[in-house]
Amino acid sequence: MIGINVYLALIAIATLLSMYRVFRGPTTVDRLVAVDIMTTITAGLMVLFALYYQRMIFLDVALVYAILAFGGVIAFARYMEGGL
Amino acid sequence: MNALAIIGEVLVLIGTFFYLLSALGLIRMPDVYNRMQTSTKSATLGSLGVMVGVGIWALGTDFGSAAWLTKSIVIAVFLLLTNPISAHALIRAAYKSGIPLWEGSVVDKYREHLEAKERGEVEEAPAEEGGEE
Amino acid sequence: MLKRALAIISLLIIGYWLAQGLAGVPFGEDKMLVGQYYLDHVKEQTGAVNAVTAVVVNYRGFDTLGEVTVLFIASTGVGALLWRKKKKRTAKTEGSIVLTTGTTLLFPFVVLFGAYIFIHGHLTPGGGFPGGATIATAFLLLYMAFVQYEIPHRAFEKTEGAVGVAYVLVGLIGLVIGGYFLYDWIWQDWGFGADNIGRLLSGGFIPIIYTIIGLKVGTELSGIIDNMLKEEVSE
Amino acid sequence: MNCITCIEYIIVGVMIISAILAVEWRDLLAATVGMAAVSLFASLLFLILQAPDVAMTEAAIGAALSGAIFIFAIKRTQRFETEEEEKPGWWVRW
Amino acid sequence: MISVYYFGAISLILIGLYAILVKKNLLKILIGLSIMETGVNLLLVSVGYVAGKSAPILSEGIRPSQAVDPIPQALVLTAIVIGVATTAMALSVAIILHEKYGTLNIEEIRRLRG
Repeated sequence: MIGINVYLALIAIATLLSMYRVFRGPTTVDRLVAVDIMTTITAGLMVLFALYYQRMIFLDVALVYAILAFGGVIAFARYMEGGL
Repeated sequence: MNALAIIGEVLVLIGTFFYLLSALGLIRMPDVYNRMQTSTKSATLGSLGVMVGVGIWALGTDFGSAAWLTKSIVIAVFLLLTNPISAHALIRAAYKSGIPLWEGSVVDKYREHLEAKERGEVEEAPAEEGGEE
Repeated sequence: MLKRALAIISLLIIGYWLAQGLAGVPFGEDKMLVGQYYLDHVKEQTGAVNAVTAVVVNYRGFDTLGEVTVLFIASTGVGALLWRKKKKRTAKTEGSIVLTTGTTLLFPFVVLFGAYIFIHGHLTPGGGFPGGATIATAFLLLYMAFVQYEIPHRAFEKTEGAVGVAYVLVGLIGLVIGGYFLYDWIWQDWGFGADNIGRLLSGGFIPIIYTIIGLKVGTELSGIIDNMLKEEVSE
Repeated sequence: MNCITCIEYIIVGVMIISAILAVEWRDLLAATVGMAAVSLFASLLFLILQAPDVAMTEAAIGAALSGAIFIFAIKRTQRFETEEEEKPGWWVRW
Repeated sequence: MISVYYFGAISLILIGLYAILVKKNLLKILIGLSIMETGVNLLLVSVGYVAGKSAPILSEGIRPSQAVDPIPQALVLTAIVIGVATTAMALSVAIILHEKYGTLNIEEIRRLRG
């Protein structure tokens, strides 16, 4: 359980880098891409939290993110291409 | 520290490294298509590594059970199914809403396809691909 | 500009007050009074493992009935505000083939996962509210992918009314048997599942109530999506 | 300093930044994206605060439904705040 | 020294209040209201946290003395779903206002009255 700090730090750096793209992105789609990547990274972070706190029930939250997070992205995309 | 835990840690390390690479591609690439191209693929691969790695790692600890591995594999399968769909829909929306390609791009196959379709040259274009009319 | 300055000054004052008030509530210390009672007695009084679920459904079930009523009123309000004589979907382009195939493939799994969430509400996190939101998201996916899709309105309205009546009916049965509204007669009188706490068949009427809440939330959020997406068409 | 504590500080900071951006962006679509990001980080904080029920509800609502109904409203009204006469602050590119 | 969770919750509340007070677009006001609601939920849950204890789900060998307070979580659980329903209702009011007046600026809507 020593190495988990390293992994959490790597994920935190990845989150900060994608937040930079959310801040700077010239168009809305850039920001949306960055938020989508942050969602994927967050699902991994939740799984690591489940291991850190040693509770299996935390995995359900990551499952919700894995299944549902693309619904919002698809809503955005269908609006952008004019098919809503 | 047994063998299962070591295998799991290595997989998680690979996964988080790919997360870092995807975020790096997100800030280094010049336009939205390249950003999507680099970041989505490596983030999906990284999540596969992290989920399966955590499942195997939990088997090697004292609190772990087989349910950890089952549930994390289910999460990995669903991420593998949903991430490409959202990436595809998003990048198609970006193209349709008129975001230009980077000026260094050399080829635009989708525009060629659309123009060929307008001229009626493409015969194998299926009818159910209704988004392009 | 003056308005913005005034707003920022008042925000600073409110923030200072909030910080001063919260300085008397120490973070991370044990402040439980009634919560400790609930945690100590949740297993033998309700049969559930998840204390949050027990508080929501069992100890404060009447409160949850009120919340469901608020949800019903909000859904009806959206329907009444956006009511037109002729309403239709006005989208022009169908989704691409990847999107339609993917959503058709994923839809049963998402509905199944929503059902899993609200049936296992007394064992794992979740319950009726997130389960219902998951089911509504499944219908949102179908709405996004297909231009002509509509929810089965008649079946949804019937389900919505039936589960609303069923909630009150469960409470009234408790009133007849045990003497107060929403009395948990399955656990208190029958003792059903007393020897397998922590497995699926336990927890008194918590799975029943949560199934009702999940169906209610799912149908009403789907109705909200349907009402907000359709527009008036002029002949 | 514990590593979880560092993660808490980073997440709270990023959440506040995305809330400010969501309020300041003139494109309402981008503002909705910022709101979804706030919901995402709030869900992570609920998980660290040992409230998996609340985290799951926030995930199920904030991931798809909350953004989707805002997009429906934007589609039926207008996308940009055109009437605002003041320029946005220098710290926001839009 | 105030805790980081209290700081984040108060910041979200103030940012949402700023949007409600200053912004003129109706949808932006509703976005501010949504952010403020998230802040209030975060504040309530962080009041119920006890350091070093685990989630109030008494499986996997967790004893009642090892769990955090379940009551604020039970309050917040229902408040989130109610919040999205009422937001949908407010958005439909905004849609009707835009159909009637052709604008979302609340000052112009106020001027057009009567």
